[in-house]
Amino acid sequence: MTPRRHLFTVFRHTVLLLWTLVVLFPIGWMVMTSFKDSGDWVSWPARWVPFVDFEPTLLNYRQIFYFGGSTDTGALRREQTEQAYNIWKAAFDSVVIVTVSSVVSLLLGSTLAYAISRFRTGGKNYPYTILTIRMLPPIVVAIPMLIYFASLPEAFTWLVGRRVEFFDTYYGLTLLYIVTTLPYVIWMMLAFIDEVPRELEHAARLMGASRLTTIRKVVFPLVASGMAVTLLFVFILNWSEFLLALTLSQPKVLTLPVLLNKFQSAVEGRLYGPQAAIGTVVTIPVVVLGFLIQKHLVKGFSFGMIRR
Amino acid sequence: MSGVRLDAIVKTFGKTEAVRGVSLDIADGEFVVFVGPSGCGKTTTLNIIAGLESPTSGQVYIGADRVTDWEPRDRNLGMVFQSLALFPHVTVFDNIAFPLRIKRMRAAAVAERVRAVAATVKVSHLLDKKPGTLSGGEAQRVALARTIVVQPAVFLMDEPLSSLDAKLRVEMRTELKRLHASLGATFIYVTHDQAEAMTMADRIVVMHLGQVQQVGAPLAVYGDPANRFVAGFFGVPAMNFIDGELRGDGDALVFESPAVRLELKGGEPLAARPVTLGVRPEHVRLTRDASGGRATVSLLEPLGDETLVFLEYGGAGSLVAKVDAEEALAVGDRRGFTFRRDRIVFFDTETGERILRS
Amino acid sequence: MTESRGPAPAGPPSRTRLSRWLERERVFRILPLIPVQALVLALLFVPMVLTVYISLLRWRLTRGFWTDAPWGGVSNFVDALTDEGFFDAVGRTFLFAGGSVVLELGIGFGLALLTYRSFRGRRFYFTVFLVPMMIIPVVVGYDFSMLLIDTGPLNSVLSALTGRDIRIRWLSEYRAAQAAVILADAWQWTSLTFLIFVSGLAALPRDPIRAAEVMGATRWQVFRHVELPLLKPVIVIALVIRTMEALKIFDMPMLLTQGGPGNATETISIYLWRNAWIFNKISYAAAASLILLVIFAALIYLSIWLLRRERSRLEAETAR
Amino acid sequence: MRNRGIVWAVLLALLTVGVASAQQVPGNTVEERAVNGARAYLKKIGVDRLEQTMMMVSLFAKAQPKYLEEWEKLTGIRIKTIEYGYTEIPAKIMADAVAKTGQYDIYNHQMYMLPDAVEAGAVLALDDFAARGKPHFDDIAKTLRSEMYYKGKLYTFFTDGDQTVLALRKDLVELPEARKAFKAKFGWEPGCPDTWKQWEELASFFQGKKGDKFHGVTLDNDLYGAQEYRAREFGYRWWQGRYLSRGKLFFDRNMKPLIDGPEGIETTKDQVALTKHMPKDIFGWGTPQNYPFFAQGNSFSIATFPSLVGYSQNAPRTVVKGKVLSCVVPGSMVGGKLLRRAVQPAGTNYMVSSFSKHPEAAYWFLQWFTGPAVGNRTVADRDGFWEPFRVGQDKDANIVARFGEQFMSVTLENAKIAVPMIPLQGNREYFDALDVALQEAYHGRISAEEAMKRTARQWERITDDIGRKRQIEAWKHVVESGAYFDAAGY
Repeated sequence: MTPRRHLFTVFRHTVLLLWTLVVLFPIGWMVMTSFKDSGDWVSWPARWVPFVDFEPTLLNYRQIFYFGGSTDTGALRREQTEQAYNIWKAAFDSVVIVTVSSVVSLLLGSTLAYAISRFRTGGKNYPYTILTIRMLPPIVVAIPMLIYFASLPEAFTWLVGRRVEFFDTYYGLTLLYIVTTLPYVIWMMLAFIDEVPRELEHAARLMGASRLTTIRKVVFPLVASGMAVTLLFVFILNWSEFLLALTLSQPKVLTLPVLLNKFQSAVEGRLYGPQAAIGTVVTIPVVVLGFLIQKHLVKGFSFGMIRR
Repeated sequence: MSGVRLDAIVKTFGKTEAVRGVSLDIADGEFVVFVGPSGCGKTTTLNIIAGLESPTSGQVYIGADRVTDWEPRDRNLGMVFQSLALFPHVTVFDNIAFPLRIKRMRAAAVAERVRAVAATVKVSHLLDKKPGTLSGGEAQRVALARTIVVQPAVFLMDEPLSSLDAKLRVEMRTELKRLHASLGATFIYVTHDQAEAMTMADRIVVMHLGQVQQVGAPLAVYGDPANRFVAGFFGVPAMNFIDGELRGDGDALVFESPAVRLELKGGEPLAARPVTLGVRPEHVRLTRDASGGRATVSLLEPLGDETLVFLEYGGAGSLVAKVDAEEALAVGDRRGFTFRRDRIVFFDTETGERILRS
Repeated sequence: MTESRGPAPAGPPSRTRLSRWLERERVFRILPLIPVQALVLALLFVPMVLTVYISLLRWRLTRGFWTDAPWGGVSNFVDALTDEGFFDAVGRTFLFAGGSVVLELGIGFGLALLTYRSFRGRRFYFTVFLVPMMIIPVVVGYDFSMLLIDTGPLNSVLSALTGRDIRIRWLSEYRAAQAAVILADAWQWTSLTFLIFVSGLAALPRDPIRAAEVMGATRWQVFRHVELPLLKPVIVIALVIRTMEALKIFDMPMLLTQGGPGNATETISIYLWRNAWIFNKISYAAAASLILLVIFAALIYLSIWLLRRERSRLEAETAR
Repeated sequence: MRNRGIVWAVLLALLTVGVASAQQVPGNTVEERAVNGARAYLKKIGVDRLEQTMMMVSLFAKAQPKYLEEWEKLTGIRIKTIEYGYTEIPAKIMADAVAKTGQYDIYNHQMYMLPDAVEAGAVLALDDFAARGKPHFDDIAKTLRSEMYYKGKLYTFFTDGDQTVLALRKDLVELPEARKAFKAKFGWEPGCPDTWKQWEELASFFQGKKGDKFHGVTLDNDLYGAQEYRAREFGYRWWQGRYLSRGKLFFDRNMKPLIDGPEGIETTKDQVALTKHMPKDIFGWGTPQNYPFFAQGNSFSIATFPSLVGYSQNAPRTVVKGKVLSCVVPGSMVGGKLLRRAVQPAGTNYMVSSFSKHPEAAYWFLQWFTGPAVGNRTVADRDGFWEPFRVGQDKDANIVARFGEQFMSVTLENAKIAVPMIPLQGNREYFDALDVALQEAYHGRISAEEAMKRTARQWERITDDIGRKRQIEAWKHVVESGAYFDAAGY
C-alpha cells in the first residue's frame, strides 16, 4: 500500500464514519427516547446515558401495544379499553393495503413496461406522460377525491344495483396507492426489461410458448431481482404515505402513519415517548426487508440510464 | 418435413424498407443460406419466416399451409440465434427441456428425450450447469440441442457461429452440415460470412438492400455472379474491377481503359458503352512480356500455398493477382499481366448488372 | 406445388380463438395498457375534472356542494394569482426543494463515489446509509422534532463540539426552521440519491474507464472525462425524481413546525391544506392547486426534456 | 338509584298514556330526564340495545370510557369511541360533512369549531330535544352559555370551562427580601397582578441566572420571568382575551374590524414586551413543552390552560409542588374601571352529527353527560381534562379535593369573566390571519401597528369572501346573546 493509497483509505473511512454518525444519531435518539419516561423526553441538558441520566422504562411500549391512543403527559397507565384502533389494527391495515397495492402495482406496471419495451405501447412519450401522475401533489387530488369517493357509491347503486363504498375502505386506498406508484414501477421495470435480450423471448416463442408463458417463464424470472427492488421501492412509498390516508380513511381503515399522528397530548402537543416507540417498531420491518434484498438494490436504481 | 415459400414479402419499418419484395421457394430438406452485408434484410426475412415479425405485405407458406398470420409457436420451426438465447436463469437441462415442457410432455419423457438429444450433440456432461458457465462451443451445442429436441421441420439459424473463434467455427460448420444430413430437415441459415455460405449451402440466396440479388448453388454464384454486388461480395480477396469502355464491331469486342486494353473474339456488334470489367485474382496471370499490360509489384502477401500480388497497373487502385507461391517476385518488379479470357465478366457501370452473360 | 397451395386456413387448428387473439401483437401491445389507463382515468382523471369544476365555483366546505356553491368563474384563479401568500408558499417550496435536492445530490454523489468499489467495511456503510429512506417520513418528522428542540440533543452536541452554549432555535426561528426542514429532508432522502448513484456507478461500463486508464489518465481525469459524462443521465434522473417528490413536501414541515414560525416553513402543500381544511375554502384551494400544477408541470417537463435528451443521446451512442 | 321506583312508574305511565313528543320528559334532574328520554326513545324505535359512535379527542381516551359504560348500563345504548388527535378533528368533521358517511353520531371537539360545523350542515340543532329534556344551564356563566348557541339555536353541550388562568411561583413571591425590593421598585406588594402591566413588572423582577443569589435563595436553574404561549396556533388565543379586556369588540355592527384601533395595537405591544422575559424557545412551544418547563422550576409565571395547576403538582420531576399561586386573569383599566377577561382558548364540547341515524339517542347522552351531577363527577375525574366552570363547583368536595380551594375560587372567578374566541363561521381563517401577523410582530419583523392593520385588512377580505350579510347576522346574534358582556364599539 502506497502512502497515498493509505491516506485515501483514512480519508474514505473518516468521511463515511461521519455520515454514519449523522444517519445513526437521529435513529439512536429515537430508540433512546422510546425508553424514556415523559419527564426525560424534553430536558436540558439532554439525557444521554441509560441508567445514569435516565431510568429506561417500557411504559411507552406498553402503551402502544396495549391500547393505542394517548393520555396525559403525566400519568401514562390506562385501563385497556375497547378502542377501535391500536397499533395492531393499524399494522394489519398498513400491511394489507401496502402489500396488495404494491404487488398489484408491480404486476400491472411490469406488464405494461414489457409492452412499452417491446412494442412502444402508448407511443414514445408514454413513460414521460405517466410520470405526470407522480407530479400531482396529493393535496391537489385529496379533496376532489373525497367528494368523488363520496358520490361513487351512489353511482354504483345506479349502475350495478349494488352500493360499493370507497371512502374509508381497504380497496379505496389500495386502488389509489396502485395508481400513484405505477409511474415508478413502469420506469424501473422498463429499465430492467429493456436489458433482457429479445432473442430469449423469440426462442421461447418459437419453441411453442405463448406470449404470456414467455413473460412468465422467461422475462419475469430474468428481471426477478429488479422486481424485488421495485417492489421494495413502491412498498416504502406506500408504507410512508400520509396525506391521502389522512383524508380518505378512518375510522374503519387506519394506516400506521396516520396512527402516529394521533399521539398527541394535553390540549395540543406530542407524546414523544410513544411516538418514538411506535416509530421504532414500524421502522424495524422495513429496515430488515431492505437489508435482506440489499444486494439486489444496487442493480435496480440506475433506472436503465446506463447501458452496459 | 416441409418446404418454405416466400411470396413477394415486403417489410417496412416506418419509412425504411427492410425487405422489398422477396419471393423464394425453398425445397423440403434443402440447406439454404441467406447471405449479405448487415442491413441487407436477411435477418428480417428470417424473422418473417419465423413469425417473429409479420410482413407488411406478401405471404409465407410452410409446407402446404399459409402461415403468414400464424404465431411462431404454431409453425413447427426451430431457431438458433446469433446470441444463442440460452435462458441464463435455468440449467442446461431445463433449457433443453423448455420446449418439451411447453408442449406439456410428461416429465419422464422429457428427461429421456433431453438426455438422448444431449448425447447426440455431446453435451450430456453439462446438463446441470448454468449457461453462464459454458464455453462458446458448449453453449453452441446446447442451443442446437434445444432446437432439435422437438424435431422441427424447418431450422432457422441466425448467424449462430458468429461468436465462436475461427477454428471452432470451421469445426461447427462441418458439424452443422452433418446434422443437416442426418436430420433431413430444411435448414435456413443467415450469415454475412461468405465462407459459411459457400461451404454449407445447397443454395445461396444473396441479399442486398432488401432484395434478392441472386439465388444459386455456391459455385454458380461465385463463378457466374448476376451483378457487380454479388461478384464483389464473394471471394477473398475481392474481384478486381476496372472501369472502361466496351465496343464491338461484330468480329471482336474491345475493352478499353486508360491502363488496359483487351480484345475478345466474337460477340455481337455493340455501340460503345461504359462498362466495368471484373476478374478474380486467381484469373490474373503474370507474364514476362507485356501482352496485356505492364504493372509494378507494390506489395506481396504470401498465404503459404499462394501469394497475393498487388500491382500498380496505371488504373485506379491496385490490381490483385493470386499466383503460385513458387513464383519469384519482389516489390518493384515490373511484369506484364493477362486475364483468363473465359473468366472475365462485364457489368454495366451504371446499374451494376451483368452484361454479355454467356 | 404452387397450385396445391390455395388459400390456407386462417390459423392452426389446435388453438382456441381466445388464445389466438391473445397472441396477436396488436392485442398484446394494447392489453396491458387497459387496466392502467382505466385506473388512471377512473381514479385521477375524473377527480381532476372535478377539481377544475370546483375551482370555477365559489364553494366553501361550510356550504352545500350542490345547493349553495355559486358559480365563480375565474375569480378563484384571480384571487390566488393576486395572493402574496400563495406565491410566498410556492417560493418557499422551491427553496426547500432546491436546498434539499442540492444537498441530497451532492452528499449522495460523494458518498457513492467513496463506496461503489468494494473495500473492507463497505457492506456495513451500505447497510447504514440506506436506512433513512426506509423510515416513514412521519416518524422522521417526529424524530427530528425531538432532536431539534432548542434544549434537544442536537444543540447539546453542537455545544459540546464547539465548546460554546449553542441554542439554535431550530423550530422557532425563521431561518433556522427553514434550515431544519431542509436538513431533515436531506437526511432522509440522501439515502435514495446515494443508492441511485451507487447503482449508476456500478453499472458503468468498464472498458472506456480501463481504456482511459491505459491511456495514462489520472483518477480525476477518468472521473471528469469518462465517468461523469456517462453518469449524466443517472444524475438527471435522480434530480427529476427527487425534485418531483420534494416539491410535494408536506409531512416534514407539518410535523416539525406546522408551517411556523410565522409562515417560515409553510410549503405550498401546507398552504393548500390550510385553505382547504382549516379555512374551508375548497374552490380557492382547487384553483390554487391547478395553478400550482401548471408551475410544477412546466418545471418537471423541463427536467424530463433534459432527461430525454440524455437518454436519446445515450441510445444514439449505443446504436452506433 | 333512589328514584328507580319513580322511573319505572313514569315509564309505565309513558307506555300506557303515550305522551306527545313535545312534552317534557319526566324526571327530577337533568340526568334522570336524559336517561328516561333515551329509554323512551329505544322503546319508540322498538329496540332495547343501540350502538352509537363518538368522534373523540384522543386526550379523553382514558377518562371517557367509564362514563360510556355507565350510560350503557343505564340505557342499553353503547357508545363506541374513535380517537383522533385534537388537530385532526376539524378536518374530519368537515370531511364527514362532505362524505356524509353517518359513521359518527357525536362529535367531540372544542367550542370554536361550532360555527363551521353548523354552517357545513354537519351538526344538528338540539332545541327540540332540549324542549323535552329541559337541560339546566342556569349555573353556567352567561358568556360561556352563549357559546352553546349559534345564530340563536342550541347546538352543543360542554362540561369543560377551560378559561385561562395565571399561575405564579408562590414561594418566590413570598420571599420577604424580594417583596421588599419589589415594593421599593414598583410601589405595590407583589402577588396576583390586577393589570397586564403589573404582570410584566412581576416578570421583569422575578428572574435570574442559574447559581445567582435571588433575594436570599440560590437559583437551581435559569429562572425566566414569564411564560405565555407564543407559538403558532397558540399565541393568538391569549391575545384575544387581552384585547377584549381593553373594552373593545372584534368587529362593529357592519363587521368592520376594530382591532386596528389603539386597543389592538396596545395589546400586541404588551404581548411583545412580555416576551422579553420568556425563554427564547417559547416560539416553538406547545403545552407539552410549556407545562414541564414551569413544573421543573424554570420560570416564575405562566398564563395558560387551567389544567397546568393540577399538572404542576403531580408531574414527574416537578419542583413546584405546593408552590403555585393561581391568579385571576389580569385586566386593563378602562374608563377608570378594571376590566378583566379570561379567554376560553379551547373548551371541550359535544355535538350531535346531522348524519346520525339516531340523533335523539345521541342527544340524551349529551344531556346526561354534561348535566350538573354527572358533570361534577367528570370535572372531579383525575383522568380527565374537564375543568371547573359551574357556579357551585367549589362546593363539591371531590372537585375541591382535586384542584384545591385556592385554585377553585380563582378559576370560578375566571369563569365569570370568561369570553369565547370569535364564534363566527370561518373563525379559523380569522384566527390564522391574526396568528400570522402576531408571529411577525413577536419576531420583530413588523410593528404592532402594521400587524393589526394587516389583520384588519385580512379580516375584511375574509368577511367579504364568506358573505358580509351572513356574518353581520351571525355577529349580531353573538353580541346580543351577551357573549362579550357588553357591546363596546358595536
